[in-house]
Amino acid sequence: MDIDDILQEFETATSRKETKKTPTTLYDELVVAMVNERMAPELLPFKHELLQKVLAQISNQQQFLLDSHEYGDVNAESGVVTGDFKLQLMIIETDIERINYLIRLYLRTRLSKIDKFTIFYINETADEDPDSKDRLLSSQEQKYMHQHFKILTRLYNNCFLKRLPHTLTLLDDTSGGQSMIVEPDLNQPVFVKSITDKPITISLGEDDELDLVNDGIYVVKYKLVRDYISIGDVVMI
Amino acid sequence: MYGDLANKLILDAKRTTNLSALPLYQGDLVKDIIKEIQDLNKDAEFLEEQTDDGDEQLKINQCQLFVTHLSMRRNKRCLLAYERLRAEKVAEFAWLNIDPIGDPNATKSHTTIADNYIYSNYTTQLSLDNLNHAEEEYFKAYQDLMLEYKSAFADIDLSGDLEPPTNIFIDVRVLKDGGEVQTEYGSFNLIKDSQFYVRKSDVERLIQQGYLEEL
Amino acid sequence: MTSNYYDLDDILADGEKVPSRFNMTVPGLGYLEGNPGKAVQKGTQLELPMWLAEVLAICAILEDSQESFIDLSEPEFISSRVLNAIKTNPRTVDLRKLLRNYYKLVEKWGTFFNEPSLIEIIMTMLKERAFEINNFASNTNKLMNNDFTYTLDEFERILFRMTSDSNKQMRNWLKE
Amino acid sequence: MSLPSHLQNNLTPSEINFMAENELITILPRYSMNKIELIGTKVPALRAMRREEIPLWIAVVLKSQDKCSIVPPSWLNLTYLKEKYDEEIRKPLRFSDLPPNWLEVSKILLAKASDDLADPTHQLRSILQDLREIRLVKSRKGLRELNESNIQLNGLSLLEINELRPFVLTVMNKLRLLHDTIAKKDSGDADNVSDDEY
Repeated sequence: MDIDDILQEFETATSRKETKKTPTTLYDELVVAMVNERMAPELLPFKHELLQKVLAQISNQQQFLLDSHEYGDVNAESGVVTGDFKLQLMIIETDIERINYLIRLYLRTRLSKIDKFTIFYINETADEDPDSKDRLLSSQEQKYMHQHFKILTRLYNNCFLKRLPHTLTLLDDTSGGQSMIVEPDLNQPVFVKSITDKPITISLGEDDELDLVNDGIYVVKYKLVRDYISIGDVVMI
Repeated sequence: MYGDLANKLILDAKRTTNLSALPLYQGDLVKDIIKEIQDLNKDAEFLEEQTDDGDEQLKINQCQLFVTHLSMRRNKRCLLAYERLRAEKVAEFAWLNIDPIGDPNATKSHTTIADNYIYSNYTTQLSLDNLNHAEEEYFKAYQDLMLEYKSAFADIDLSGDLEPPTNIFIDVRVLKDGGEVQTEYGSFNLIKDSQFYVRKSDVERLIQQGYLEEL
Repeated sequence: MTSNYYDLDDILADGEKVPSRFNMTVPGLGYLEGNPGKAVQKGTQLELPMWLAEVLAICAILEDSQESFIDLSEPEFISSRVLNAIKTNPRTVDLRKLLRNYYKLVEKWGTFFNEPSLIEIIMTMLKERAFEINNFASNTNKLMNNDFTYTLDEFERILFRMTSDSNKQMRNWLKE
Repeated sequence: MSLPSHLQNNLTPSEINFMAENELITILPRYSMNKIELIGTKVPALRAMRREEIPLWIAVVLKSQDKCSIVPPSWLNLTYLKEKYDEEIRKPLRFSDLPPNWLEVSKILLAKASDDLADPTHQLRSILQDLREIRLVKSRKGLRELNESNIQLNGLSLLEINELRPFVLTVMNKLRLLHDTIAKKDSGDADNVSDDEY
C-alpha cells in the first residue's frame, strides 16, 4: 500500500466521524434534497449547484464506462480485463443508476408541484432576475411551467372556456371570496428531525414554545421550521 | 336546479380519480352546462339593464343577480375541475412513455406496467377514443413539452421506473446449453450449470426463453 | 384559508344543502324550491346548496342594513340531538348518513359562525373515530364488513384507505 | 401528474430501503481490490483480511461475488435484540434505542449475508418480528394523543414513522383546519407573527 492510500484512508475515516450528521457526499446531499422536496408542501429553491455537479459527474462516469468497455482497463498491463475490473465497472454502473433514480424523483417531484401551483409560481417568479444564481426554478422548469400553462389554457379554451361569457374566462380570478389561484398550504403538519446541537426553539403561537433537540423527531406546522430547513439544521423525514 | 348538471360532472370526476384509465369524455353533459351558463348570462344581462325603480326593486334585482352570477361561477368551477383532473391523468400517462390504446402508429408493445402497481388510481392506460379532440391535442402537446424538458438531461432517464433500482446485475445459472452471448461486459458461453454475474437487462430474453434462471 | 378551487371533495362539499330562510320576496327564484317561474316568498324555508347559501347569507340587502338576503337555520347535522349522540358515543354515529362531507361542512360552518364549542365536540369525535379507523385499517384479521366502516364520511373514508394502503405497503415489503 | 399521487408527500418502504443501502458497513475483504471512484462516494482500496467500511449496497455486491464477508453491526445478534425487547416491555411508554434503520439493514443482511451472522437466521427473524410488533402496538396506542399543533415521536425509525405518516398527518391536518376556524378570531394575527420570528 502506498502512502497516498494510507493518507486518504486516514482522511476519510476522520472526516466520516466528524460529519456524521451533515450531508457531505453528493449522494447524501441528493437524498436530503429529494426527501425535503417530497415532504415540503411548497416548492423549495432549485439546487442549481448540486445538480450541475452531479450531472457533470454522471457524464464523466458514463464516458469512463464507454471507454472501459471499448479499451479495457487502461491501468492494467496489455489491456487485460480482469474479473475485478469488470466487477468495478458493474459497481460504477449501478452507482450511476442509483443517482439517476434520485435525480429522476427529485425533478419529477418538483414538476408535480409546479403543476399544482402553476399560477402562484408564475406570479412568484415574475420579478426574479433571470441571471440570478438562486432562482426558485431552474431555467428548464421555468420554461416548462409557462409552456404547460399555455397548453392547459388552450385545452380549457377549446373545451368550453371560449364559449363562456367574457367575464367568466379568467383563470386567476380572486374575487367573490373564492380564489382560483391554488397556493401551497404552509400550515400543513410535517415530520421533521433536528440534526444540530444548537438548541432550536419554535413559537407555537401565544406563549407556547417547543424546543427541538438534536435527533428529536417532531410533527409541526411546516411554516414553523421552514427557515431551519433551508439552512439545514432541520431535515424533513 | 342550476348547478345540478355540473354536480353530475364532478361526481364523474370523483369516480375517475380512482381509476387507472381515463373514462369517456362527457361531451353532452359539458355542452348542456355551457348552455346553462349562456342562459344564465342572458338573465344576468337582462337584470343588469334594469334601471332601479326604488329601493325594493333594487333589492330584488340585486338578489336575482347574485343568484345568477353564483350559479354561473359554480358551473365554471365544476367545468374547470373536471377538465383539470383529466388533463392531470393524461399527463401522468404521458410520463410512462408507452403508447396509448388506439394509436395507429403504436410501436412499443403494451407492457403490463399496470400490474406492477398496487395503486389502482395510477393512470397506466389511455384510450384515445375516450378523449375529445382538444384533449388529444393536449396529449401531443404535453408529450412535446416533456421531450423538450427531458432533452436538458441527456444522461437521466426521466421516464424511468419510480421504484428504486435493485438487481441491475444478477447472478444467473445456465439451464440448457446454447451458443455464445455477447454483452458490453464481454461474452460468455451458455454451458449448462455454469453461473455468471450479468446485467439483468442483457439476459431478460434468455431468462424468458428458459436458458437462464435468476439465482 | 388557501384555495381549494380545483379540489373535487371541496366542490362536492360546497354542493351540500343547508336550510335557509328568505328575508324577502324575490320573483323568478321559485325554481329554487321547485316552482320555476314563480316567486320565492319572504319567510320561505328551503334547502340551498352551500355555494349559494354562503354568499346570500353574508351579503347585506342594502349597504347600511344588517339584514342579509337569507338567514341560515341550524342544520340537522349539528342539531343538539346529533351533537348529544356524538358526545355519548362518537363511534356509533352514522356520519355518512348525516352528511357525506361531514367534517368539511363543519369547517365551513365554523368559519362562518365561529363556534368554539361545536368545533371542540367535533375535534374530540375526530380523534376518537380516527383511532378506531386506524384499528380497522391495521387489523387484517377483522372482517372488513363491520358496520363502523359504513358510517364513515368522505374524509374518514379517504383516511381509512390511506392508512390501510400504508399498512399493506409495509406488510408487502416485509414479506419480499 | 408528473409524480403519481401515491408518491406525493410520502415515501415507500422500498425507497427507505434504498436509502439504507447507502449506510456504511464493515466488511472483511477476501482479496485485494483497487479503489473505486463513485459519484456518491468512494470505495477505498481493499486489502485481504483488512476491515474496511463501505456502503452496504456495495458490500452486498462484493459478498454475492464471494469477495468479502460482512461484519454484522453490533446490534444484530440475539443477545442484544432480546435485551431491547425486554426493555420495550419494561418501559411501555418509550421506544428502545434501536438504530434508525434497523428494519432495513437487518432485512438486507438476513437475505444476503445470513452466513456472516452470529446467530441462526430463524431466531433472529423471530426476535426482530417480536420487536416490530411490540413497537407497532405501542406507536398505535400513542395515536390517541394526536392534536392540532405538534407531537414528538422520538425513538421510532424512519420506516416505522413512514408507516404511520399518512394517518398522523391527515388527522392532524384536519384537526388543524377545524381548530383554525376558531383560532383565527381569538388570537388575531398570531399566524402572521411567526412568519418573521427568527
